[in-house]
Amino acid sequence: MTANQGEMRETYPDAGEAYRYRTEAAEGSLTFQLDGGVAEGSHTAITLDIESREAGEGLCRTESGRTHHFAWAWVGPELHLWLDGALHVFQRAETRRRGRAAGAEASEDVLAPMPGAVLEVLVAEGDRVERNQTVVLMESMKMELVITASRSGVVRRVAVEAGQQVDRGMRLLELAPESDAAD
Amino acid sequence: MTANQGEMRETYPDAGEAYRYRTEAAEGSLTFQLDGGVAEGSHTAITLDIESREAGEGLCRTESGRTHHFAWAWVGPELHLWLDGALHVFQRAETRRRGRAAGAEASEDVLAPMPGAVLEVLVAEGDRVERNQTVVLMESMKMELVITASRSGVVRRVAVEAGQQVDRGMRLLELAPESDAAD
Amino acid sequence: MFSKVLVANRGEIAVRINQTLRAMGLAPVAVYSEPDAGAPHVNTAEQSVALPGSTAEDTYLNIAKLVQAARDSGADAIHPGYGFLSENPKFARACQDVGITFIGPTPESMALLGDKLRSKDIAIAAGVPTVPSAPVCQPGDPAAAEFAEQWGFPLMVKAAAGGGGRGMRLVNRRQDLDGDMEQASREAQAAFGDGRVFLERYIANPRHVEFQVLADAHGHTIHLGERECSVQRRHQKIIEETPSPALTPELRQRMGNAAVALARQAGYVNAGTVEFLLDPRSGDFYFLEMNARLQVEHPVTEAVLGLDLVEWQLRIANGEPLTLQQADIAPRGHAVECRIYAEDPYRDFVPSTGTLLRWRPPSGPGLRLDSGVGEGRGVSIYYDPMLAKLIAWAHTRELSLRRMEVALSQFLAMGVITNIPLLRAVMQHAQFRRGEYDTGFLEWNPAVTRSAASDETRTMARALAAWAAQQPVGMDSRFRGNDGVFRGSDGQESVNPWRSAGQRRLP
Amino acid sequence: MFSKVLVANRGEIAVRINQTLRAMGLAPVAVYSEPDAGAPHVNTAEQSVALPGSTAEDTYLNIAKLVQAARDSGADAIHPGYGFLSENPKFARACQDVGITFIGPTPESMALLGDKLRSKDIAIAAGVPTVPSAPVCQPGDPAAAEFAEQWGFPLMVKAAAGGGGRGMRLVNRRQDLDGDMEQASREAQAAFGDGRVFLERYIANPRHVEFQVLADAHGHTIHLGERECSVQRRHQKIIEETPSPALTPELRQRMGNAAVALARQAGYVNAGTVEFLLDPRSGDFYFLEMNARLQVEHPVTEAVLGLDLVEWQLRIANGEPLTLQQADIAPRGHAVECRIYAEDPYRDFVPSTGTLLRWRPPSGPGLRLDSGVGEGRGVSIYYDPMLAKLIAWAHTRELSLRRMEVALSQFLAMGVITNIPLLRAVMQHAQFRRGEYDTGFLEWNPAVTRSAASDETRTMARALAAWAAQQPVGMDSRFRGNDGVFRGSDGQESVNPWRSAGQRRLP
Repeated sequence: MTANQGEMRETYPDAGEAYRYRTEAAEGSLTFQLDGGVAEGSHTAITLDIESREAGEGLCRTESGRTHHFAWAWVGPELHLWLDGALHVFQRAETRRRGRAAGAEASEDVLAPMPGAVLEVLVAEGDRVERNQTVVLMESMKMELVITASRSGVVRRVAVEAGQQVDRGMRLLELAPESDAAD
Repeated sequence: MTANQGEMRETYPDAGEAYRYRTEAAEGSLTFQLDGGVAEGSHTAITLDIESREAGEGLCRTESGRTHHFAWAWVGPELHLWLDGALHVFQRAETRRRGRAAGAEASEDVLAPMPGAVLEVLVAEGDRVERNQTVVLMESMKMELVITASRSGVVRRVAVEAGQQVDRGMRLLELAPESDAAD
Repeated sequence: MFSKVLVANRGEIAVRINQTLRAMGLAPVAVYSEPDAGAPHVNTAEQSVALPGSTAEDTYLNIAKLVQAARDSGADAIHPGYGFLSENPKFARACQDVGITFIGPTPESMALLGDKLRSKDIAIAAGVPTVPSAPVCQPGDPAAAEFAEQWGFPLMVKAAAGGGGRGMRLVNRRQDLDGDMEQASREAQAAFGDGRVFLERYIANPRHVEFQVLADAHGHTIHLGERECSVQRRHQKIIEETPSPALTPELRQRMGNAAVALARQAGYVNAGTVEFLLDPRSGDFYFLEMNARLQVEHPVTEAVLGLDLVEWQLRIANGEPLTLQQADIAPRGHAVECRIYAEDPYRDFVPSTGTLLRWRPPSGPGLRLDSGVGEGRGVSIYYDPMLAKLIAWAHTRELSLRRMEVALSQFLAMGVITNIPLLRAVMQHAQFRRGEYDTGFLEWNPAVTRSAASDETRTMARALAAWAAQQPVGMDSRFRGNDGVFRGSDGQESVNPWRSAGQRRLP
Repeated sequence: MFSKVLVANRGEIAVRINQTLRAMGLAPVAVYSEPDAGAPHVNTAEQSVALPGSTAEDTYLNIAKLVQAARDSGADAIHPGYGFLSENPKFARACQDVGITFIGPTPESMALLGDKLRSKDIAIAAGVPTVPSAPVCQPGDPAAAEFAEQWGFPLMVKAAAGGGGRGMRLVNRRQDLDGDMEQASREAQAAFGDGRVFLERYIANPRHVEFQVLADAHGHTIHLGERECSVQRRHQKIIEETPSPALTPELRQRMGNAAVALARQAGYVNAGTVEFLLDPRSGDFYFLEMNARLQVEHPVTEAVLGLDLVEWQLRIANGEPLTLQQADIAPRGHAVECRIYAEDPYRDFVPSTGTLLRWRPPSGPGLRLDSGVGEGRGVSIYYDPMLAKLIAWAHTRELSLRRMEVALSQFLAMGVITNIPLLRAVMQHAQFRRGEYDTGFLEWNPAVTRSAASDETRTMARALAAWAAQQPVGMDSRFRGNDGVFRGSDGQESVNPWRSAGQRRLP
């Protein structure tokens, strides 16, 4: 019998709050128990038989005998879990919190919400922008995307130029930290 | 431009003699040249463009523009190469020679020629056997296999028993080294 | 027949054309951009030519490079697939000019049918019903106001040179008419270099039903039945089926005859598709446009008829007579196609990029997969995010939908987000199962674009995530000898930094 | 209809049965031995039961365990697939005894048809030609000598309870007759617990042509056309096709009628196959045996008829009437099946075991894959080495063979040796292409069982091997984030002991 505990957060398909859990594993069987009331839903515990021989792929069986095919892979800090045809993405809660804490202290980035091409950058370094002001125009899959500033501040850096192809999550602009702006 | 050389041996589909080769690589292109007359065949040199992005898989193009899909994997000391639907197996010539040399000095094994079940072991440890004497009966895919000794000698060890499942290449018996037998 | 055919395309359609070419004993020549090096459409060709560049403009849309590649490789014909240059008369003409056969209609047919107004005139001349419209007009034109007066709002403003939703706008109120026309004209000018727009009556919630047509160069034209393509997201089809649950035999016959009449009127040669809007309440249908090329969804027609449309495209382009008669066209069973996109069905269909860490499509009775990707390959931002098409056939509609649903639930794709759960939800949807749907299906049923995981499934997913997070990150078995020992490239054992991911049961 | 069906099998046939069960809305229950944990036939089921043990005897052949698994899981029917217990009357009876429907014929039919002599009597009673034979006799019997006198040598000695080539011997000379009969009898006793043997005339180089039969419980029996299975290795079929190139319409009708008459005479219910030997020179055919189960090669029949044989097996077992009439059976096009074995075609078909380091089957128009394995899975010594079946359909025989050949050349399987190059060589063989072959095909054409790599191909392979040997042994991308950084199970970066195997061009 091996006991374990952890804290995770779902990020896909629905982003959820972090939850704590405990697991107990013995003889090919895993009991999972939500620990603390942080996660919604009526099912808080489950026991599964798990069999896994190939790297990243396995099969689990519930107590009623129902069989489910699953696979997993790490994509950066994300744990992608495929279960019966659907994707579920998790992060360790610590990872996410660490990322956030670091972000709050540093400058704030305006990120590309999807892959595509930059049509136009409407601001320059040093410009003062207001919350919801349009800062970049992008085109992606025949759609025009209007990228707005999430807060007021000063543009510290412009990271892209018109015509450039960008990936999802790529930094378009950097806003100076709040403290800088307040100075 | 990177030059390289080596010595290899084909083991599948046709086992061949070892051959030496030289390669020169530059700008996505590989020139291969058989070096020395050890390998048969009229084609002794070829130049290929090679593109490979996925692990273990790629595409090559001859000077005439013909495109070939290939993949490779190491299976133990064997390099398996898949090319347009057919398998070719190679070993580094050194590897093979090392294995052989070691074998000659040590005792000799009688190996299972294919996977299957041991039906009967006809000899016991310490028995003297003659060349071509039947030592083990196996069954594999509804066929009975008669395993004979490749030389005269004394059975040093019996490694399997009746009813046991064996894999290809698994040791069935060990014959004492020639020198022992001669003593 | 040709001996070597350059396929001026990429992805699943290029692979699919390669398959037919090779089965016919013709050598396919692939072209590929830099991100497509080693892609399946290159691997399945017999010869290949690299096109320098990454964007579509630099590669698959570059007429000069493509024609040069065909000449360099000795190809005597070019198949354009769909999309890219498939309906570009200049490309067809550039092929002609150097004596290379373009597999498709003449440049003249393409130009004619690519113009929404001229193609509408052809339909009218052929006696095919069209959506009532006003001629090309300027904002403020009395003809525009008159048309609006006659038909009321909402109405559509469309680009004459249009396609793909550009330069198209729904006008809801009289006071928006001039502004919307101006905006559409600007968009059309930017997109097509042609700012002409016209007004059209708006058909609310139609069904999209199209007829496949084959015509040879000797004046023989037939249709191969219909495809219903009403499940769309952002005006793009995602699910297609044949037969359409909306058609009666009588309506099928009338629409099929209309499609053939139109193709004849246009002097059309090769495979083409006549698209109609069908008003399911009145049973009225209207000509929408004719696509002068192979259609994405052609496999459902192939499945019920047992034909190879690419084979027929080649034979027709080679001047052979179409030996099929209309009476030979007897569909068997039902087929449905799902387009597998790398996009997030729960976030407004945002495209997803990444590496396909897993790509294990289902297989079995009644299933066909046309795929342009493979495990380990990257999905880039450069091209259309369609990864593959899955086609399910069965002798009844109900069984083909269920086969599709089961197959989707077994489709293991990881590394990018796909629309597979959405497709599965549509297959399970009661309205879709009853065949009662129109082009507004996704808007009427927003629940389909939300995750439907039950509490139990979520708990199971959490449990498996907790379990998986404790597993060592293993090494793939293909880099391990069969004895489980890791070896370096020299075949010698090496230290394995992770525990073996081989045989293992829960700890 | 049943609600839950236990599939008492493994590998591709269990997966294939699961697919149909799920498409029909029935829950498949898988059983599996220890080596089969997590195998595709378990993954595609809705429920599963582990059978302790590894050998077939301990698991898929263990009647008590299987019946218990069905009861424990609440299954109301059992599908036996082919092989294992599919033709075992005791198993069918054990199912009946606990009120579980056995998907197949009655135990009585099975017992009757499993006995070579009794089934021969049925054929004779139905007016179906059989190979002339002597009744069961002992070595030294005057009846044996008399029969040999009448028909000459060579002749066959066969086990009455026989099957799979056991207890079967070709007797070449008079002086061997008694010895061969004794030996066959001993083998038969050992294999079946029944030492009875009989003599039969030897038909030299026949073609193997079989007819698929469907019969419901209400007395309605039809046939679904033939399959030709003459390409065999060690008396086991490896390539099957329909229609047979050996049959004229007239012969097809006569043989089909004979198959139906025989099934009727046997009171047969469910799907079965009547096997014939066909003498291609005389056009005479002889009843060989009737297989009281689903056949490995059933997909070619499904491909040309657009039927699901497993669906019909279930409907018939459920007491439903067979609504198909003989006149409805109109094959369309041509289908060929290749059995993909883990065996070495160049070393006497020795089975090969290992881990499937790569398993990337081809897909596309006209292709169907029934597979029981997946990448990363082990191929063990415990069971039959058949990995999968590839089926190609096209509207002509020539095109279906070429589709198959192209698909085989694209079938990427590594880690075990497979027979794919042999299958490909057969598809390319002029005799096979002309349809002129018999059960001796591989013996007449030993070149097919030798590697046919050209000098140029060998040099290319050597060059690629030299190149590959210099490459680092990479890590699979699925364990790497999309940014190319290796991460441990905690998502943190970790040291990568090998260079990235990602984007790379020659050195």
